[in-house]
Amino acid sequence: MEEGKRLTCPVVARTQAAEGHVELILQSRALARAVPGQFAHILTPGVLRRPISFSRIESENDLIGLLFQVVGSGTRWLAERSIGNELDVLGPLGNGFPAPDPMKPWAAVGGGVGVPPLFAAVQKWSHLTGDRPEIIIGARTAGWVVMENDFKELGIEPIVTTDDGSKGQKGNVADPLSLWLDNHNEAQVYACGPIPMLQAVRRLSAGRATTYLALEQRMGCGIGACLACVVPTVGDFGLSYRRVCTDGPVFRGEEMMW
Amino acid sequence: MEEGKRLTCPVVARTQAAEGHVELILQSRALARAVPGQFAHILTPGVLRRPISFSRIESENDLIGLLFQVVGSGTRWLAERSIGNELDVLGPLGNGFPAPDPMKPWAAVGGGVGVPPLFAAVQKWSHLTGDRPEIIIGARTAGWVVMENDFKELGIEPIVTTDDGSKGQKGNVADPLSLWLDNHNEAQVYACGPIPMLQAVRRLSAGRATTYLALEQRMGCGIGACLACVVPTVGDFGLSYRRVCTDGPVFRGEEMMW
Amino acid sequence: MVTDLGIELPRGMKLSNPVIAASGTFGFGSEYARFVDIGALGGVSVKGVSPKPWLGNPPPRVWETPMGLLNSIGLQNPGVETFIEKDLPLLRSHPTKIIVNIIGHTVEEYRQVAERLTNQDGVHALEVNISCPNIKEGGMMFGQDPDQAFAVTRAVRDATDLPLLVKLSPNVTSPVIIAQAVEAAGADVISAINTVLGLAIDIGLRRPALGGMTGGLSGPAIKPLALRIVYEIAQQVKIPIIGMGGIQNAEDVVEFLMAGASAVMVGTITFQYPDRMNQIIRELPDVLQSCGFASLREVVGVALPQSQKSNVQRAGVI
Amino acid sequence: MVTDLGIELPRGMKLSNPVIAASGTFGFGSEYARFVDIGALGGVSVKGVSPKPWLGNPPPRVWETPMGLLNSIGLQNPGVETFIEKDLPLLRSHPTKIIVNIIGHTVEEYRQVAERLTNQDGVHALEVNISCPNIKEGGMMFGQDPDQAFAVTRAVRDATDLPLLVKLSPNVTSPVIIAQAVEAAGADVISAINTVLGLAIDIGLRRPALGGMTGGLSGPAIKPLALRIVYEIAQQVKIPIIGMGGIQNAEDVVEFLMAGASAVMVGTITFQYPDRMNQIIRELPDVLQSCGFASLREVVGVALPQSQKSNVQRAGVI
Ligand SMILES: Cc1cc2nc3c(=O)[nH]c(=O)nc-3n(C[C@H](O)[C@H](O)[C@H](O)COP(=O)(O)OP(=O)(O)OC[C@H]3O[C@@H](n4cnc5c(N)ncnc54)[C@H](O)[C@@H]3O)c2cc1C
Ligand SMILES: Cc1cc2nc3c(=O)[nH]c(=O)nc-3n(C[C@H](O)[C@H](O)[C@H](O)COP(=O)(O)OP(=O)(O)OC[C@H]3O[C@@H](n4cnc5c(N)ncnc54)[C@H](O)[C@@H]3O)c2cc1C
Ligand SMILES: Cc1cc2nc3c(=O)[nH]c(=O)nc-3n(C[C@H](O)[C@H](O)[C@H](O)COP(=O)(O)O)c2cc1C
Ligand SMILES: Cc1cc2nc3c(=O)[nH]c(=O)nc-3n(C[C@H](O)[C@H](O)[C@H](O)COP(=O)(O)O)c2cc1C
Ligand code: FES
Ligand code: FES
Repeated sequence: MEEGKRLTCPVVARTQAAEGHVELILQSRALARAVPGQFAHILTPGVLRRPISFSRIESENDLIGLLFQVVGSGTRWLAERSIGNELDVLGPLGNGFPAPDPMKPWAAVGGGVGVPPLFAAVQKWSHLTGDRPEIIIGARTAGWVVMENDFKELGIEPIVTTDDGSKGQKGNVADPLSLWLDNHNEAQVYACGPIPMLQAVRRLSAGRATTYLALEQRMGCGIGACLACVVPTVGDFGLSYRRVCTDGPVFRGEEMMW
Repeated sequence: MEEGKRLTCPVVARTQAAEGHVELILQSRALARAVPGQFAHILTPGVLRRPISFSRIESENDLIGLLFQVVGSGTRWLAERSIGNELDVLGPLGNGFPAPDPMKPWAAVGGGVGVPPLFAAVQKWSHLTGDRPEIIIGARTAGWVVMENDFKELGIEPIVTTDDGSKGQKGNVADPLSLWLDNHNEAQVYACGPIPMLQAVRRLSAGRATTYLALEQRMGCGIGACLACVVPTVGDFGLSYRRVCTDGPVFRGEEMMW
Repeated sequence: MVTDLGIELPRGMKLSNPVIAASGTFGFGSEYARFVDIGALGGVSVKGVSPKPWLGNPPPRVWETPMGLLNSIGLQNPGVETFIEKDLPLLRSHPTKIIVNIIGHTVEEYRQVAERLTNQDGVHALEVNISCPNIKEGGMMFGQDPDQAFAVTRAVRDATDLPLLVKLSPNVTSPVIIAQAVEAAGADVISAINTVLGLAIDIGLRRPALGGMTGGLSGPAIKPLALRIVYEIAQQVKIPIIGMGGIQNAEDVVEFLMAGASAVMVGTITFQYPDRMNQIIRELPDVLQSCGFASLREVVGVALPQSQKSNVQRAGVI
Repeated sequence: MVTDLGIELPRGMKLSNPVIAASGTFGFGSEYARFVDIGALGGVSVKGVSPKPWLGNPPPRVWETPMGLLNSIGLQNPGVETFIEKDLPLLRSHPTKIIVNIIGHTVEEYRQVAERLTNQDGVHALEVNISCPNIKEGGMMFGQDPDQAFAVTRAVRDATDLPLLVKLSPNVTSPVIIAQAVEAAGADVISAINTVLGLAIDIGLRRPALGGMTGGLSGPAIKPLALRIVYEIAQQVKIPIIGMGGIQNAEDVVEFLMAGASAVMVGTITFQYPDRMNQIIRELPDVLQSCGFASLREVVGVALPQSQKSNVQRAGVI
């Protein structure tokens, strides 16, 4: 995997990805060699950098995407960047998803801003697998569904769920995933989203599919030095806290202790 | 004197007044009713507002000037404002200079960014006095002399001094002031600048002229509530700390206890 | 929607809302009258008042730090007689609660000024300042030792039947021990916190930036420290707490309430935004609403460890 | 022009310059190797190490505050044996001074880990952490009481002849009393300060934001508090002080030196700007020059009250 560096990357495009969601496209040769699931740790005016996953990775033209929801001061500042502004980025960081096993059925399940890293994975690997991957994307409400069209442009029709039923199936991603798992054996499930969603994915997949979960945690350094970004995992002697920034963000479902 | 208010004032012009010195012209009916020597307390990104005197007051067209040296974060931010930006200002604040006695000789002595409030005074009152006022302006070096041309445009040739002799007389404002005082009786001297300069003005004028000194002090509220901005003055029972923001900025020389 | 922001503190002290101007940042009230709707505030705590006039510390008296403000005013004030004669009449014309912050060099001075202010028309409560870091004798000294904190509080308690706030210093190993001492001595309310003892160096002048050398740090920088102290005290005393330190907006107020404060004071931000307290009061109902609360009462202490919440609810006469 | 930034601390510990990476913010050193020129640093203080592995506190472990950072790591570490086996070899490949920050639940644990690290190739000094606010037993407890601070320091002193730094807590009424206790117990250097005990509330979740509830505040917000403590201690102890808390740039370093510190540590800012320490070291000569100093030695303690300067000069083996 590419070793992260400190980079200065120009913004070359900016789109309103959904209500309160922005996607910035950065030009960077180094970042464009990232693996889906890796992230950038971005300097914003606060005391800490902000971690954002790559929403797309186009190594042919040295472009990557950052798709984020505006939730606080850092993402608000990021959303105000425009073409020509430069971002100070550490990246690519962390361990991304493994390439899917081409012989096994593959599903990608994303909730909210968990969708972007899955799109990057599907964009990179969907041609590898015999069947196209099953894509299930959930959001709170219709206005917050992201990257649906990007999947369509890859020729894949995602299943969309919304909590309030304003788009796609009413409910969350668990129902369609459960259905899919019933019909696929020895499957592999890639997921990213809120913890309760990931817990559901793990529970549903247990004994039926290998799960790779991309986690979030509040970070300090982003590079493994401060032990801020830990999540509870199963260690040799019980609970063991491991770092999202360098041991993850992608963990296997059975590694998690929740 | 005009009661200060909280105002939002657009920047209508910006000029590079000297090396590292900027003058902003704001449009504001309320500020343009200020008395020379009063100041504006300006919101900048820091925790405190920044006090700046009015460098010119043009009540006919509702314009005032703020001429400042870039010395830190607040003035740097102010220097980056451009036409159309708005400033959040409390003002006009403080007690300005009294109108000069038209019957008495008048000198205005300014050092560095002490010059602007004196220009505002001369601009307003120079036609009142029989003789034109004597203007003495000092600076560290030639590049930092401010408002010389503004005085010339009023038809007054200022005496310029610089510490390094790079412009005008080498030395400080004390020598020309001393000379002038030797030739004028019952004079009135208006001064603004660094403390050592004001002390020299007071010493030279003692017994010969009435002095009005415009002082600076680090401020909190700017409106008399916090007692931050005090200077040592002669009180009924000895030392008494009085507020630059509301008891000043203009004090009579003999009021000071230094 | 929370429509009633009113709270009731001990001895029948009713505030229209929980937002009070912090002592020393709001003068004697009238200075800010043309910038602020004083009548809409929950209360005003005036600048510290002593029996005789105090000179205060040499300037400079303020210095900006990262998201903070160091001050070394040294409690310059005209003395209680001038306050009663000149400032109180102006102040009491506003329909708000007036809390007089009191200060002395000795226990006896605290007692004197408390006595003098009792039964003055317009004085609704006293706030005993045992935590000013900017004076050599008195002030913080009393707030750093539980026995002395007890002694001052008891002396003032004996001198007045006004609601008694005691304002604590953060510059101690255990704020809880001081809080318990003043509770035992008869304080009705704890104000927490006063400023944090700090220093800045003017590297150009090669000396401390403030005339008084060290100073008191206020502003957003100290908010986490202030919240921690409120949270600790709320678990160990039964009387209500007025929280303060770095409040900038209605969300910050909610943090203090959740940590166990029944009301708040707002100081340094007023220098930047004179009308911010009014704005906070206007926005508080919406913020409470968006956090899912139906009344102010429910919020107080909700972030405390489970077993402690009842304490606050008992205390919370709100 | 100041060209020599070298300083010498007691027991012959020579640093190429006074800028050291602060414990806990720089891991075991090698994590930052590709972002920082580690060899150019005055030293590196590694993450706190205990005799056995520690689990640390539940997440979330960090929270941003106005110009500050709250953390509740809880000293997760792999234990001294793994440190010696895995981390030390990588770290000692860099030509800098390695300071190992040590921690224990009991005096005996501090002694054990100190003993184990003595005579390890590449360990140049120990920093006794008696000030971590994030663990229930040990840590700050020892740093809040002069007798316990003395006991820990003495036990470690007896176990090692390495240069001994003792890191103090700001969360005390009198840092001077603790400083004097550790000086009397044989500390060679005082590190001041560790983080300030603080709290934040996640108002959406209605609970403390950190998994460990309270946390330690670092970053620019605490600089005035840190400077005040250095300034107080420098007037009352003779051993050198390494100052820290909120340093962002070379000017901040000069403030600490003027307040009486002989060297500094830099922590939180590294998260934003990994190479900021390198930049500070490059810029320090110019800043000293522009303040009119010809050597580092002249700067130390220059802002202290006149009578105290000699103390520091005596202490300042720089
Ligand atoms: C590996 C990783 C990948 C991520 N990828 C994306 C993405 O692709 N798109 C996206 O919208 N969001 C993503 N997030 C979440 C994103 O980091 C936060 O939304 C963002 O940091 C919020 O910053 P803020 O200043 O706007 O919010 P504030 O609440 O003001 O931030 C305050 C502090 O909390 C931290 N923080 C707040 N929310 C989170 C969170 N959910 N996870 C981690 N730290 C948080 C911030 O980084 C900051 O330090 C990712 C997080 C991680 C750890
Ligand atoms: C009544 C009055 C009128 C003034 N008029 C002018 C003017 O017309 N032109 C001009 O260039 N300057 C003037 N000054 C000085 C001006 O206020 C400061 O230069 C400015 O505040 C510096 O801010 P900063 O953020 O750039 O500097 P910083 O050093 O970063 O400021 C830090 C803090 O110190 C305060 N401060 C720094 N220097 C001074 C100072 N000399 N006086 C008061 N506070 C200071 C700042 O306001 C701020 O609170 C005046 C000051 C006063 C009190
Ligand atoms: C300039 C200034 C003067 C102060 N004077 C007093 C005072 O006289 N009495 C007092 O109890 N507190 C005084 N304080 C402390 C404040 O009341 C308050 O406790 C502190 O500033 C924290 O709140 P803040 O961060 O909102 O300002 C003063 C604070 C400042 C900034
Ligand atoms: C995430 C984090 C972890 C820390 N861990 C330790 C530690 O293990 N041992 C220690 O003595 N100090 C530790 N500290 C305190 C720092 O070493 C330093 O004293 C403090 O952060 C102040 O400096 P700063 O403001 O430059 O960060 C830690 C600080 C942070 C932010
Ligand atoms: S963020 Fe520092 S170890 Fe992960
Ligand atoms: S600045 Fe507050 S009284 Fe003058």
